[in-house]
Amino acid sequence: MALEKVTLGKSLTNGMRKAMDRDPKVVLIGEDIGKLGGVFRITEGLQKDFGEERVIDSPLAESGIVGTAVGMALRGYRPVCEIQFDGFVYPAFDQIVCQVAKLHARALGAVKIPMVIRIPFGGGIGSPEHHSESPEAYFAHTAGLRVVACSNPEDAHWMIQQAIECDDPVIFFEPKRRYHDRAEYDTDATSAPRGLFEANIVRPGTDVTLLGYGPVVKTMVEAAAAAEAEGTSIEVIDLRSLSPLPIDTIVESVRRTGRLVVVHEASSFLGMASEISAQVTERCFYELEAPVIRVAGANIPYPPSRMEEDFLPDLDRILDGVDRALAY
Amino acid sequence: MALEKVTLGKSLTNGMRKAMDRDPKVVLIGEDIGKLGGVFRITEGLQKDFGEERVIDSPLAESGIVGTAVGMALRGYRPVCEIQFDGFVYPAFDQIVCQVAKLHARALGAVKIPMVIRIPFGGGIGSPEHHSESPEAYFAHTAGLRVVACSNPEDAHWMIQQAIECDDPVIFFEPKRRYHDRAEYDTDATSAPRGLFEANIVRPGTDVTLLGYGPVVKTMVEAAAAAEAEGTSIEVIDLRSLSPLPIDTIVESVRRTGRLVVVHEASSFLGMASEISAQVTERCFYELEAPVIRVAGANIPYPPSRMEEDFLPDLDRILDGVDRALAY
Amino acid sequence: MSDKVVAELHQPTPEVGDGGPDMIQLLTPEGQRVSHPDYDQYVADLTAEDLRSFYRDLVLIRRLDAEGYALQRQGELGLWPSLLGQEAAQVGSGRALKPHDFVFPTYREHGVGFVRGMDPQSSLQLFRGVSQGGWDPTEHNFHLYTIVIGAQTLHATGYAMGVKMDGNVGTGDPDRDTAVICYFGDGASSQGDVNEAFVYAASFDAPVVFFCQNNQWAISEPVTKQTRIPLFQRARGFGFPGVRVDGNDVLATYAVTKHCLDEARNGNGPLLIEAYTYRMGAHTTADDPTKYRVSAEVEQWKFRDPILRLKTYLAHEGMADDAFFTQVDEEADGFAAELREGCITMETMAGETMWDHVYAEDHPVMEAERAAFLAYKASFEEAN
Amino acid sequence: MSDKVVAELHQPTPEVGDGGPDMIQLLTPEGQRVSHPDYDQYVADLTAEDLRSFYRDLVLIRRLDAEGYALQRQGELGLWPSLLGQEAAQVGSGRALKPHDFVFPTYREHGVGFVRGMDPQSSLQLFRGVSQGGWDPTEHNFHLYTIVIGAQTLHATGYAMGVKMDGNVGTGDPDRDTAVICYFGDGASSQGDVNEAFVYAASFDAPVVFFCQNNQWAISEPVTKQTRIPLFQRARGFGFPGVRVDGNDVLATYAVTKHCLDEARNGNGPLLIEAYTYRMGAHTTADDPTKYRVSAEVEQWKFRDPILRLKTYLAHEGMADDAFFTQVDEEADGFAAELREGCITMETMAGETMWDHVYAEDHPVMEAERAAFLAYKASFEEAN
Ligand SMILES: Cc1ncc(C[n+]2csc(CCOP(=O)(O)OP(=O)(O)O)c2C)c(N)n1
Ligand SMILES: Cc1ncc(C[n+]2csc(CCOP(=O)(O)OP(=O)(O)O)c2C)c(N)n1
Ligand SMILES: [Mg+2]
Ligand SMILES: [Mg+2]
Repeated sequence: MALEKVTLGKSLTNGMRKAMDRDPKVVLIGEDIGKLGGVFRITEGLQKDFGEERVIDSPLAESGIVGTAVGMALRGYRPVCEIQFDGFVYPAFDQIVCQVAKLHARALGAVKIPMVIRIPFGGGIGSPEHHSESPEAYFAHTAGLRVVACSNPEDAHWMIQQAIECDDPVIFFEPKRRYHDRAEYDTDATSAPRGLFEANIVRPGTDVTLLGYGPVVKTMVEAAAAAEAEGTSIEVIDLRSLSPLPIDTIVESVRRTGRLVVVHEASSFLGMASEISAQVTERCFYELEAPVIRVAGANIPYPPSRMEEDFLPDLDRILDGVDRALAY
Repeated sequence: MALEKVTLGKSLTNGMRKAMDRDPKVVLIGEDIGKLGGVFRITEGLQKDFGEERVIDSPLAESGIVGTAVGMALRGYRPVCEIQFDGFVYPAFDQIVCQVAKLHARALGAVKIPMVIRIPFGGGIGSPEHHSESPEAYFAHTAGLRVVACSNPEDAHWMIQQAIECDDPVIFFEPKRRYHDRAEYDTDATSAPRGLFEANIVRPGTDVTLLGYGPVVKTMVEAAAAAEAEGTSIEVIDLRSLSPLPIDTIVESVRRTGRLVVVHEASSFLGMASEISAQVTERCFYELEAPVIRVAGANIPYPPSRMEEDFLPDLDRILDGVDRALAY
Repeated sequence: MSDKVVAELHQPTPEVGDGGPDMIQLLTPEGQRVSHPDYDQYVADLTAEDLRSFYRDLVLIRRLDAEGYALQRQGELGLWPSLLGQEAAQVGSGRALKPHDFVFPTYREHGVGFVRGMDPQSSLQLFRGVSQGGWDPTEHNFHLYTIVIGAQTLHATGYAMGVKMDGNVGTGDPDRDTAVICYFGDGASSQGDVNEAFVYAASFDAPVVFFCQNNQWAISEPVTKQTRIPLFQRARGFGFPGVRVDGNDVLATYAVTKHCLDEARNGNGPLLIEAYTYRMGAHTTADDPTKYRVSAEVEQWKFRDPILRLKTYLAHEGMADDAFFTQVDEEADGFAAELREGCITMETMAGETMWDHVYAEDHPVMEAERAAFLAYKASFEEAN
Repeated sequence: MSDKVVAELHQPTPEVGDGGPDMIQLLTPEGQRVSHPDYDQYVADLTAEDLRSFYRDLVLIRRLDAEGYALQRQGELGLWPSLLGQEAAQVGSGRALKPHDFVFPTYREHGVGFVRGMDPQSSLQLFRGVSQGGWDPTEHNFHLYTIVIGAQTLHATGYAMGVKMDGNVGTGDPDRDTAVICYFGDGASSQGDVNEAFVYAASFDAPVVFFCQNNQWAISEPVTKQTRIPLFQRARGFGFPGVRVDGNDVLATYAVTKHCLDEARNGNGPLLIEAYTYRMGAHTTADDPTKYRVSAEVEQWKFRDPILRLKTYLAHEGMADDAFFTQVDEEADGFAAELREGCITMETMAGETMWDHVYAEDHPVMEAERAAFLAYKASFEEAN
C-alpha cells in the first residue's frame, strides 16, 4: 500500500511505465514524445528509460503515426500512439476508420490490432483553434473501435493500463485541462477498481441523474454539491466508456431518479448525449419524468479562447440543465 | 414545360450542366470525372463540353481534391468535388473538418467557401468494403458544414443546383443504388419546388411518422403502401436536409401522429436517428405515444455483400419498426 | 493538366513509352537475354527448372485471372480486378521473396499471393462478397488486400520498423534478416499516405521495398496525371534509391527485387522499385476502358507480353519443349476448373456471423444485436 | 531513428550544418557581399535606400516579435510563436512579392504579413484569443494563418490552379501574371498534404512557389527526423526545381524568391525554396527547448544573425550610418509601444457573436442558439 497524491498527467505516465515494464511489446509513438516528453509531458522520462525504439519520436505526420502503428501491431507489438492535440487527429482519420477499426473483422478474427490512440481533448486552456476540441463522437460512431475517457488520476492510472492490455483498438481521451489535478490513491494496488468499460457512480443521489465524462466530471461533482445545499439530490455518473456504452448502469440510475442530464463539451448535434438520450428514452419511456436534457457545446467551431467560458458547460449551465429537468 | 422521365444520375448531370452554363466559376474536380465521366457516369459529357479546366481529373488523392478546391474557392471559384465512393472520403476528412468547415468563421465572414462535396453513399450494390458506407453523421456532427441527401430524380436535379448556389460548403449525398431510378418531372421548370434545407412530406398519414433520407425513402414509401393495405396510415417524410435539421416539419408531424420511426443505413450508434430522437423527445415529450424507434444499420463495419440484405433496413424491418412504435 | 499531357491524350496513335534508358531489362520483348552488369548475378543461379517453374506460375496466374473474369461475368463474383499483363511483375517480385519476408498487397496481387502459396480461393472471397478478406496474413506472410489506395504502405513501413525493433535486420543470418515488400499502383503514388510512408521508412531505415506496379493507368487516368517524371525517381526526393525495371520481364523483375530485398535485409532500406508494365484489361470488370484509351495503345503492349517472351526464350534456349508447354496448359485447365468449382461452392456465412469478429474481446452491443437479429429472423419462421 | 541521427543528437557540441555547397548566399555571415552568377541580377537594381528599408523591416519585425513574446509573458497573449532568427527569410521572400501575388502563411509569418502591409495587430488576434484569425485575406493578398501543419499547401496549390484558370500565367504582362507563395516548415514536409500539394502543383503546372523555412526544428524534433537529405531535394522526386538559400541572408532570399516567383508567373511552376535558417527561440512560449537542444547550437547560430550581417554590410559600404541605425531603433520603439497599446486595448467580442460567422447564409440553429444564449445570460441579470 502506497498512498500517494499524484496528478492525472503523472498517473498516465506511471500507468504507461507499468505497462511497458510488464510487456516489452508495448511501444509508444508520437510527435515530441521522446526528449521533450510530449507537449504535456505525459511521456516524460520514458524514452530515457526505455530507449528510442520503444518511445518513438515520429516524423510530423499523424496518418503515419497511426498507419505505422497498425503495421507494428501486425508484427506483434502493442503500440500506444499520442496525438498531440484533439484537433490534429483528423489527418489520421482514414487510417483509424478504415484500417484500425476494420482489420480484425476483415481478417475474420485472424489478426488483432491491440493499439491505443491517446488524445488530449477538451477546452478551457486558453489556446487557439484546434487545441480545444472534443472529437469523441466521430470515434464512438465508428464500429470496431472502443472509446474511453478518464476524468481523475486514479482512473487515468488504471484505465491507460487496461486500454493497453485490451486486444481491441482503444481511443483514449485525456481531459487536458485536468492534467494537473491531483488525487490520492494507492499506486501499488494490484488490481483495478473496475473494468475499463464500466461507468462509475461518483456520487449517489435520488432526484436527477447527471452524466458526463472527461473534464466535465469535476464540474458535475461541484454542481451536485452546490445543488445539495439547495436541497436537490443529484446522482453523478462518470461515463468513462463511451463505446461500448455502459447503458445498464445509466438505465438503472434513471429508473430510480426519473430524470437525466447529460453533459459534454462537444457540439450537441450528434454528440454523445444524443445517443444516450435516444437509448435511455427507448429503455425508460415510462419511467422518465422529463426528456433527457443535454448540456453541451454549441454547434459552432470551438470559439476564440476569450469566449470559451461562454461555450463550455460550467457549473451554472449544468445546474440550469438540472433545473430544466426538474421543471417537468 | 418539358415533362421528361429521367434517371436520378442523369438528373444530377443535367443539374450540374445548368449550374455550369449559368456560372463560369463553377468547376468540377475529382477522380476519373473527365473522359470516363466518373465511375457512375454522373459527369458524363461535361468535360467534352466545358473543357479540362472546368472538369478536372485530379490526381489520386482526396485530401488534394478537397484542399485544392478550398484554394480555388478562395480564388473565387465554386468547386464541386466528387468523392468516388463514400468509403474514400476519409483521407479528405482533415481538410473538410478543419478547413472547409471553419474558414468562414476563421475569417469572421471575410471569405466564403461555396463548395459542394458530392458523395455517392449507401449499400445494396453488391460491392466489396468501403463502397457501401453511410458516413453522413460524421459531417452532420461538424459545425460549419451543411449536409443534404437527395432521394429521387427531381430532387437530384434541383438540390445539386441549389447546393452549388449556396454560399456555404455543402456535403451532398447521392443514393448510389438509386442512380438508375427514373421519374418524370418538368426539366424546364425555372424554380425549385422547395428550398434545399426543407424536408418533404412524401406521403401524408395519421398513425405514425416515418422519416428517412437518401436510398431508404423509396423503401419507406413502399412500406407505407404495404401498411395501408393493412389499415395503418403512415406519414412518410423525406428529410433531405440532415444539417440544418428541418426539425419543425418533423415536430409538427409527430405532434399529429404521436409516433416516429427513423430509418437510415448508417450504424445506429450516434447516427442521425439518435439526434432526431433526442430533439423530438425534447420537443414532443408529452405528445409522444412511444419512444422514437430507430431502424438503422448494425454497429459493425459494413458486411460482405452477400450479407448486406441482413444489414440494410428493408421493407420488413421498417414495418417491424412501425409495429414496435404502434405497440406502445 | 499540362499541355504535354493534353497533347499526348489527343494523339491518335499513342507514343507508348518504352521505359527509357534507365529501365532494367534482362529479357527483351523478343525473348532475347541481354546482360546487365549489376543484375546478372541475381539470375545466375537460376536453373532451367527454375525458369520453367516461373513460366508455369505466369501461365497459372493468367488462367486464374481469366477464370476470375469469367466468374464475374457469370455472376459468381461481384467484381474482378484483372492482373492481365502484370504477371511478370508479380511472379518476378513474388519469387524473389523468402518465406519469412512479409508482403503487403493491393487488391490486384492475386499472382503474388499465388506464388506465396496462398489458396487461390482466398482472394475470391472478397470479390464474391462472402468476406472482406478472411484469411490469416501470418499463414503465408501475405497481408489482407487493402482497397483504400496507399493505406498499406504505412502498414508495411510500420511492420518493417517492427522487424528492425526485433533485431532482424543486418545480422548477416539469412534465416533471420527479414524484408517487407509493399505493392501499390502508379495512381497510389499521389496519396499522402504513400509519401508519408516514404518519410517514415527513410527516417527509421526500415527494411521495406516499395514495389510500384506502374501499369500506366489509374482507372481512366494516365500516369502522366500523377507525375511529370518517371515514378522511380520519386524516391530520390526522399533520399533512398529508386530503380525502374521492365515489369513485363520476369527475369529482370526477379533480379531487381532480389537485389532490393537483400539491401533491405542488410539494413539499407528503404528502396523503391517501379515495375514498368501495362494493365491490358479494364481496371476492373466494372470499368469500360474504351471511354478513355485507344486500342492502338493496347495493341502495342501486346508485343511486350510477359509470358510470350519467356516462352520464346525457353524454347529458343532448349530449356523447354512443346510437351512442357502443353503440360502447363493442361495443368492450367485443371487449376481453373478447381478454382471455379471452389468458387461456386464457397459458402456464404449466416447473417448472424456479421457480429462475430468486429471485436476481439467480448462486446455487449455485438451480443445484443446478434440476439436481436436471431429473434427477428425467428419471428418470421414462427409466422410461416 | 537512424544511428546517424542518434549519434548526432548525442554530440555535446553539435555540428551545426552550414547549408552545404548548394546553398545560395549573397551576403556572408560576416556581412561580405559574395557574387553569384545566377542570382546577382535579381539584386542588381536594389538601391541603398532599398537595402536600408530591408534593414528597417528586419529590425521592426524583430521588435514585433519581442513585443509578442513580452505580451504573452504578461498574460496579454495566450501564446506566441516567435520568428526570432527567421527575419531575413521572411523579409527577403516577402519583399520579392508583387502586390497581386498571394501568400499562404503558417502561424509564424508575422514578418511576411508585416511587409505585405498587414496591420500587425491582425496577427495578435489569434494569439490573444479574440478571434481565430479575423482578417480579410483579400485585403493584402495574405491568407489567414493555418495552424494545421501543411494544410495550406493544398490551398495555395488550388489558388494557383485558379490563377491559371483565370489566364493569369505566362501572358508576359507583369501586372497580370500572378504567383502564389506558400510557407511551411521543415516538420511540415512530412505531412501527406504537403506531398499531395507537390503532386497537384506539378500535375497542373500551378504557379506556386513552396517556401520551406527549415529552421532546423519541429518543436523538439530535429530536421533529421523528417528527412535524410536536404529538404530542397524533395522537389526532385516530384519533377520540379528545388533550391536551397541561406535564409539568414536577406539578399539571397530576396533574389532566389524573386527568381522563383518569376518562373512561376511565366508558367514554369511549381518550385520549391528551402530557406536554411534557425529558430533562435523556443517553438512557442509554451515550449522549453532546454529539454531537447544544447545551447552551444544556439550560440553558433548567433554568428549567422540575419540583421547583424546586413547592418555590417550597410555600414561597411557606407550605405547607412549610425544616425540611420539609431533612427530605426527609435522607430522600432514607437512601433512596439503602438503594438502593445493596440493589443492591450483590443476588444473581446461579446459571447453571442460566436454564432455570427459560422455560416454565410441564414442558419436556423445559429439563430436559435444565439437567442437561447442571450435569454440565458439575461436570466442571470434578472436574478441579480
Ligand atoms: C482512397 C481511395 N480513393 C479511391 C479509390 C477508388 N479506386 C480504386 S482503384 C483506383 C485506381 C488505382 O490506380 P493505381 O494505384 O494505379 O492501381 P491499379 O488499379 O492501376 O493497379 C481508384 C481510384 C480507392 N480505392 N481508394
Ligand atoms: C496536423 C498537426 N499536427 C501537429 C501540430 C502541432 N504542431 C504545431 S507546430 C508543430 C511543429 C511544426 O514544425 P515545422 O513545420 O518545422 O514549423 P516550425 O514550427 O518550426 O516553424 C507541431 C507538431 C499541428 N499544428 N498540426
Ligand atoms: Mg495503375
Ligand atoms: Mg521547423
